[in-house]
Amino acid sequence: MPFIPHTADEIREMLAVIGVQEVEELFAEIPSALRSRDRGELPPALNEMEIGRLMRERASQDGQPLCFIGAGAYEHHIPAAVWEIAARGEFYSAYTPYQAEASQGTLQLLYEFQTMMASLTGMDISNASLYDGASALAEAVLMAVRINRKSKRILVPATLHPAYRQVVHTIVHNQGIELVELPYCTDCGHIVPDSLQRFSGGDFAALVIPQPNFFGVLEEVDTLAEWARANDMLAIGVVNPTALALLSPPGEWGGPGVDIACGEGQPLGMPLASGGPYFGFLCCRQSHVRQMPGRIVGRTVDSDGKPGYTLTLQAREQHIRRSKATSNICTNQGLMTTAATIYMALLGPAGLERVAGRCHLATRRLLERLTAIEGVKPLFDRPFFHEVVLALDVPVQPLLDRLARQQLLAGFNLQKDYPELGSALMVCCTETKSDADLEQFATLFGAAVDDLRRSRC
Amino acid sequence: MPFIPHTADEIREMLAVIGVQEVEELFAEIPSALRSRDRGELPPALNEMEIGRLMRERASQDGQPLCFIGAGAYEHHIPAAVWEIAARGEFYSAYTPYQAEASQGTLQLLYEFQTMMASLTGMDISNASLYDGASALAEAVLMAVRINRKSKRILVPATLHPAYRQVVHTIVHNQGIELVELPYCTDCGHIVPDSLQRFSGGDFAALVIPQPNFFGVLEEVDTLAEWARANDMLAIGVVNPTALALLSPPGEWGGPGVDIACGEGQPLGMPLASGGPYFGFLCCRQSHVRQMPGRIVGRTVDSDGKPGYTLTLQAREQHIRRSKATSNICTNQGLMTTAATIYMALLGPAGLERVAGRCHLATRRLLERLTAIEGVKPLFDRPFFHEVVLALDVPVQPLLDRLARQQLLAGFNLQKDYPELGSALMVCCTETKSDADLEQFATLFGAAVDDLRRSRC
Amino acid sequence: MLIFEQSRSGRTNPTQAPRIDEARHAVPQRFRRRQRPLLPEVSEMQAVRHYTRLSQQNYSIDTHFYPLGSCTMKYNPRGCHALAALPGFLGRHPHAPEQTHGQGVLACLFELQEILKQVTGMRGVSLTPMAGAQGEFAGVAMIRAYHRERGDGERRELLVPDAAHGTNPATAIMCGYDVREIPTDSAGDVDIEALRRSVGPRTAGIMLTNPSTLGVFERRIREIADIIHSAGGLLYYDGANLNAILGKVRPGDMGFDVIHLNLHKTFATPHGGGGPGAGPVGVGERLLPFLPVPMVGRKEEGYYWLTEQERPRSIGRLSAHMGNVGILLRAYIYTRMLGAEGMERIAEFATLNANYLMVRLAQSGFEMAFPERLASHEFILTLKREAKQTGANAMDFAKRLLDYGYHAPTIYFPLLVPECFLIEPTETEDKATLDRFAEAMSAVLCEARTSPELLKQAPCTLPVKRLDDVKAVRELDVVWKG
Amino acid sequence: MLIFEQSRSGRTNPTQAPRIDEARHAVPQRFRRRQRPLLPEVSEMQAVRHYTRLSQQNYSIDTHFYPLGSCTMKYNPRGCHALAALPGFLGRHPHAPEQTHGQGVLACLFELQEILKQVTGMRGVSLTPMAGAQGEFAGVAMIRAYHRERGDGERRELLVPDAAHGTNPATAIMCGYDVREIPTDSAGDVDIEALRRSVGPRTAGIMLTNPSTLGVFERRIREIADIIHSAGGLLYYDGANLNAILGKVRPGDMGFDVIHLNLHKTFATPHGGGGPGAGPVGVGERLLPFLPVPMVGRKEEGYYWLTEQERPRSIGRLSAHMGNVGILLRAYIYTRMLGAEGMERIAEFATLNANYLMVRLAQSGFEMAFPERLASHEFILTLKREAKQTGANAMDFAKRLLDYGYHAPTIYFPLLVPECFLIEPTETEDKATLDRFAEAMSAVLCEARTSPELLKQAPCTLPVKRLDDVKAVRELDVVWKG
Ligand SMILES: Cc1ncc(COP(=O)(O)O)c(C=O)c1O
Ligand SMILES: Cc1ncc(COP(=O)(O)O)c(C=O)c1O
Repeated sequence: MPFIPHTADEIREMLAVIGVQEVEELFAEIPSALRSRDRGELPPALNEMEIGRLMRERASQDGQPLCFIGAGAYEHHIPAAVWEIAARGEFYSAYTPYQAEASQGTLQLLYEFQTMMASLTGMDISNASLYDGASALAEAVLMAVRINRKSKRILVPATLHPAYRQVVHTIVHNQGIELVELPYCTDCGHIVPDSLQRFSGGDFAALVIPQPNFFGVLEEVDTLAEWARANDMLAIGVVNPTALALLSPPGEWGGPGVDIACGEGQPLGMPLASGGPYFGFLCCRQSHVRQMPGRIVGRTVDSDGKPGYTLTLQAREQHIRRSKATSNICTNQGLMTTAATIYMALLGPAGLERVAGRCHLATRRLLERLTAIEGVKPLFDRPFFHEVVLALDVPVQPLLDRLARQQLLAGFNLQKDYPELGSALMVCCTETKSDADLEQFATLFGAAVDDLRRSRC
Repeated sequence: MPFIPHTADEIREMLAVIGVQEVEELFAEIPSALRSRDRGELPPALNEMEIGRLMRERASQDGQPLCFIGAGAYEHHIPAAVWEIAARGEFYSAYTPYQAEASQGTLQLLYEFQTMMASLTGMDISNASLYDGASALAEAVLMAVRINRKSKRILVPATLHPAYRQVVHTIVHNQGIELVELPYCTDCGHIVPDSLQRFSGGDFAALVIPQPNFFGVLEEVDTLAEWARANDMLAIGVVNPTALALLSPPGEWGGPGVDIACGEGQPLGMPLASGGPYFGFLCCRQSHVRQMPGRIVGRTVDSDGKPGYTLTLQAREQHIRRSKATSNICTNQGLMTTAATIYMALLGPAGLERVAGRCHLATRRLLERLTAIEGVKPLFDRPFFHEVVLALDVPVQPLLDRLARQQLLAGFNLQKDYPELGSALMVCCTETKSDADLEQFATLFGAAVDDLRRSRC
Repeated sequence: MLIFEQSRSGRTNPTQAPRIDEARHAVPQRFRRRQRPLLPEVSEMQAVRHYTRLSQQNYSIDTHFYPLGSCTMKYNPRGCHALAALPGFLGRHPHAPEQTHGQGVLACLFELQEILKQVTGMRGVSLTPMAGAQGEFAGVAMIRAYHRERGDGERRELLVPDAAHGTNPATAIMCGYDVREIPTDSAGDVDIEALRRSVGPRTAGIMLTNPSTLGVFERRIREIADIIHSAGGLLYYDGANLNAILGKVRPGDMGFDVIHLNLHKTFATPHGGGGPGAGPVGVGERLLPFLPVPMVGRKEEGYYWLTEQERPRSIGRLSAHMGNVGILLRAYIYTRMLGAEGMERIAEFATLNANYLMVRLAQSGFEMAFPERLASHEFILTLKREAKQTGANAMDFAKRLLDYGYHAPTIYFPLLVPECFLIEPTETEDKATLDRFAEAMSAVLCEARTSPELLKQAPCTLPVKRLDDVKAVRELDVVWKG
Repeated sequence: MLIFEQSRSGRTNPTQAPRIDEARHAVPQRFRRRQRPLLPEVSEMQAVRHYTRLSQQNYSIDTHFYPLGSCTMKYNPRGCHALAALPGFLGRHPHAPEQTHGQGVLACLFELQEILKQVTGMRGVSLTPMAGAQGEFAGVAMIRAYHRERGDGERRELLVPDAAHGTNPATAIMCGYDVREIPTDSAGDVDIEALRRSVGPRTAGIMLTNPSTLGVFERRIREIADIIHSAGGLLYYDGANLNAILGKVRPGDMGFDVIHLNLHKTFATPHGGGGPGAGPVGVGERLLPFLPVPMVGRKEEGYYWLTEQERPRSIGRLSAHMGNVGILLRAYIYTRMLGAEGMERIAEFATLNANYLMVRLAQSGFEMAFPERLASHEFILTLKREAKQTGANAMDFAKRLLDYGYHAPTIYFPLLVPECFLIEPTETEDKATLDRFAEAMSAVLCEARTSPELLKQAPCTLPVKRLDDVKAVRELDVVWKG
């Protein structure tokens, strides 16, 4: 029996101890009218070899194209050691570290994770992960409304990842929280500080500030954070952790920094994996810690006075506080933070800085090559980070489809989310792309643009 | 610096403690005339991402064809758990367990391995591995000559794996040991017991008995083992461990069994990997244990009387006995026996029997399909195990080349090693081959044979 | 020792850092970071050694028996992990076009949706929630959307039994509902009279698990369903305990309108020291339009994503992409290795193990919370008497078990059973392990009677002794300051 | 507990067993096995748990400092493992045709041959030997083939210094040679006068390591080479200590004719709890034709195997296929990650670490075997005085170090230094680790003086206490009988 160790003799012995004849008797309390008669059409059992073959076929069906899509998920080199260690049974198959003394491995690691994330974002406190970047922002919004009770309205720029805006809406609107859109400049792809004027003095609990924004464009974060503070709103930074190796951390924006910083942890050693599992991180000022959702690990001592680690401030959590908890989150993305911690330890500050630098350099080089192609221009003329929007004189979708068949995923089509931008394609380079890859991209891309243009005249 | 943790400060401090100015001074005892001036043309350092890309390209260059070659290396399903555990750092990166107390994991596992192998072969004793099947046989031959001092001649059948015969010759001939070839019947592909007559009473230390033999054909092992005993020779069995789940173990051949049993451990969880690392196993009767080469683990007790494990009978080994050792072997194939032990534990006796049964069944089915093709006949009419020789009416090499280009490795060409057999192709099926694979083989094969035949007329 | 304490300024790890052959990457000064973050500067070997050694300080399924009630700590097959980690799956960008570069993974997800529909008896499934609690959120949000669409906006109250898991009331609040607690009767069932008194025009629905967190099957479930439905409410099924009934009885057949599953419990995906999991939701007819997106559809040309466009009444998205795909793949592989019979066997052997262990512990003198009931896949004992007699409470018993090499059962949950142990052995443990665990429990009981200080001081064989949780809160130290 | 003690008759693990849909597979009765072998009958989880827990009972590089002299226990990069385990490499059958299905792996092997030629200064390299000892065998067999081909069959004697590793004399014997030991002088060098007296027409050659197993560089190596060469013999270089001189001085330039390398030492492939390793051999001009096959050649169409056909004077094959290809790939990847500079840095930092630790230990009062010499990548101290004064000998010191969380250095080797510790820290350890190790050594020394019984009873913190080796031999128990 797959995964069941019982022998016929043992089953007999066990039933005898219980004092029943058959296993079926153990289900006697289930009203028989409810019992499933029909087994449905579940497929028959496969052994590991058979399912292995099926899965290998399916995985290879999905191919390994050259991928220049970013848009919230980034292909980075992941050191082999990261998952070799994170997948060790002791990390992989452990539960939440409720029994602290039997979970010092996970707990110490999380304490190190919190320290790394706090330092990366420049914030005082980090929790031990939320589901993903988008839901972390939703939690940040809820947190902001709990802290700044003056309003249930949140100012959210249109340059924030569209899916994040959708997720936040899904999660917060049932509590009567309203997201108010802050428009952006379609020429430069960011929030023009002057445009804030008309929201000044408004009734908002918080301003969300993405850096870089969805387009890869750098926002004037210092000005935005200052404006929020001046207008009695909390500031919530949404950041890419790789970018933070180069860019000023939210904890320092506009001087004292934001109140809450969050984002998607995927770039820190998570494979793309069709979108998950990734993890959301959430950091805040010390003064907000009791409104923080999610688990937090603290350092303490044991009865000999020896340092040790344990879950702390659990009174914020659902298993203690139930309906008064800061969030309903229970299971989080623990294993992913394990991987992220090992990733950050292997890279170190200099390594992560080089990753960010290389990504950006590669994107600039790609931009140069692509804009040398007729009909391809940069859409925005603003500083950016490792992601850039191109204006094309041919329609984007047919171009992408065609290149996909050539095993090149050439970028993210902005048509659906930002129709006002016209034929706009967002491309992204990471350190995984060699000069030869850029060359190949430019060649295939140039040919495809040409062809498409010709086929239209 | 790749893999070197020293910082500039630390280097300075360390040099100061040593009392030198520069690292270079530590090489002062090397005569300067000898010092390498020329660095050669080593390629520049690659980082893990870069070498990863190169290796992935090379690995995919080698493809993943459908493979029906056996000839001493067999593609079996390897449970995922096998290498997930064997590759854990504590097994993977440990040294030989000379410090027993700090190596109980490896030592207990090896004791379990020895028990499994002894039971599988039906012998009293197993060592903890040798390099591979071929070199294990060479060690068995040396062992036989040490035990049976009457002769330095060994009777080796032509049905033994040709590479094994070559390896044994390479290793033993410098000690004046001679391998005498025992011929086989080209009609039935095995040693006809009657043919032994002319060697009876001869001056031989041992008879080597392969089961199944190189052709997959089953030898009359009982008769052969009895004959050896009757003629005052040692009998050395060379066996496939998977086959032993179905076939009678060498420890029982001809009643009391052989003196030494050995073979290639690869089928027990080792990937094909272009030929290695695999491992050789070597088992013997209790009375021969002091002539056994290689490491042996024994069970003993600690100072509290608690059971524990340690390397034992080390006085046989080179690090103690030096020139009087039973072999020069030191490093063996430890990690592979780790994997094999886990493999055997996961399969159990019933599982291994099913592997053997399924392999054989698949080969019989393949044989049926292939011999339905015109011009394809079984060459030998004898019981076999999971490998079978076909007689073709077209030349083998062009056929194989053509099928290889179609991603089908159709078998092993016997032309080079057994020219007397004519156009003979040896094919092998394991449990990894589905009915659809057999179908595909038969279809491509039939078409290719046809074509070749036509192109010749 | 912390990784930071092994750090030395200036140490780098070039094998893991990309090459930068040009300094042109700089971003304008005003955006730039001024001070490097406090990440450790260690060699690859130092990192490997540090985290390998840390891992050894955990109890886990791969190393220990882990009878943690409500958590279903069963074996996580290594094959699921290896196959979900195939390069084709790991390398796929979430925005890779599914027609050319996603049919493999979408096929798995589609089939998983179908399988989960089958085993739950629901009409539609969305896989996107990233854990049980997010599944609860999705489920309750669908209930809310349903009432809202019907113009039934006055239903502002969700009923939750007092034994419910903390995520249930917390979720209700997140969805903007008020929570009304329903008491449990002395046999562990919902107090039906109290329930009748609680329903009304404000009732949006009820959140239940069955078997409940008390380890017993709610026998009058159809009656409860009728009460709620007649009052105009809907029934939510918390699937955390599905392991108990897989293939035996389906939530859809019990009358539930919406359900979440914890794939990291019933479907053996690993808990990873806290996550990730996956919490797919299934619904009956009424809630079908509201399922969260994306989902996977199939048409002739192949599989495709169902988004807001195809499903405009959906409650929306819960994650930036498609939830925890890697976890869904693991669960899919597991279901395929089980097949139809394997599913049912889970419930049978989980139940056999729980009842066997319950009887063995009862025979050893432990007091069961519901002695007259059959165990489901788990059961509760109370150490109330022992705590009174010996001074050693459930926490002390739990800590002492760690010394015996067992992870402790769930303690102090559900809150209504004093000094309780919620014990769930799961189907993947063998009889010998249960026997040894029962012996260890007896041994601890004996120690409690003769030398309770052993329990009070426990654990004494682990990397640390009993930790000071109060100090952890009072002198909050959650970020290393060097 | 042994895995067999967890076995229950009749338990199976169907997920890992193939389907048999027909019983037709039976082989004739007389060939059939009558009784099933004693393999354990356990569930997948039991096997996983058992072997995971066993693994935790090992010291290893990934968990502990391992200053085991002569063994070069350096970090084994995880990247090498992951990349050598790519499916294209693991799945390749050794008889897959190299033209269509092998150019990838052959390219790596060819380049590795070239790299090893460069770093050793030799003219040709064969990768096939499966460990150092098999490399030694190949090397000495080549020397023998060379003399034999020249009709110089009277050369029946191989010179081996008394400090040599045990594999050296054992190999000489396996190749049919007589061994003649050469003494070492008090400074740790070969006794040149004794050497001169030993050479003659019976001299086939000499086997040397340099730096020697005494941890010092043989300064008069050219003189030794001249003596041997003038006598008509050849020089064999045991490459186990190559870590000390990589990029600094090449065996070919010292005058050696043949060399083996231990890729599992110098080139960082894992020791795997005893193996596998790889022991490629390199040769100068004279021995080129004799290199063992297969080797990898290159022509315009691509890479191909060089076999007996192309190399008829080869000493032949040493394994059924091509040796430990998986290990060769790991070493190849490692060399590519190091590059030219990285190679030389190995020698520099291995030497720096050894000399630093030597000075620190000398300062702590330990007695060095060769105090006037520089350490190479390793060094020797003798505990002769301590053994005499305290009764605690090198073995006791070693066992006590285990309690401090360090693997013990190599003890009682080389035999000529009494009560010795052969200490090799390798370049991958950081200064802080060396400092802590030095402190632990001092602490043990202090314990030896004040309470030597602590050492005699050590270890006391490991899964077992001191094991009874004598009983293990006297009451041989090497197979479990149940
Ligand atoms: C009964 C019950 N409901 C809900 C949950 C929440 O599920 P998750 O942790 O996946 O969010 C749990 C988890 O422990 C549970 O036991
Ligand atoms: C000096 C020396 N020579 C030879 C060898 C033998 O190498 P292997 O163990 O790879 O066979 C060793 C291994 O320890 C060694 O240290």
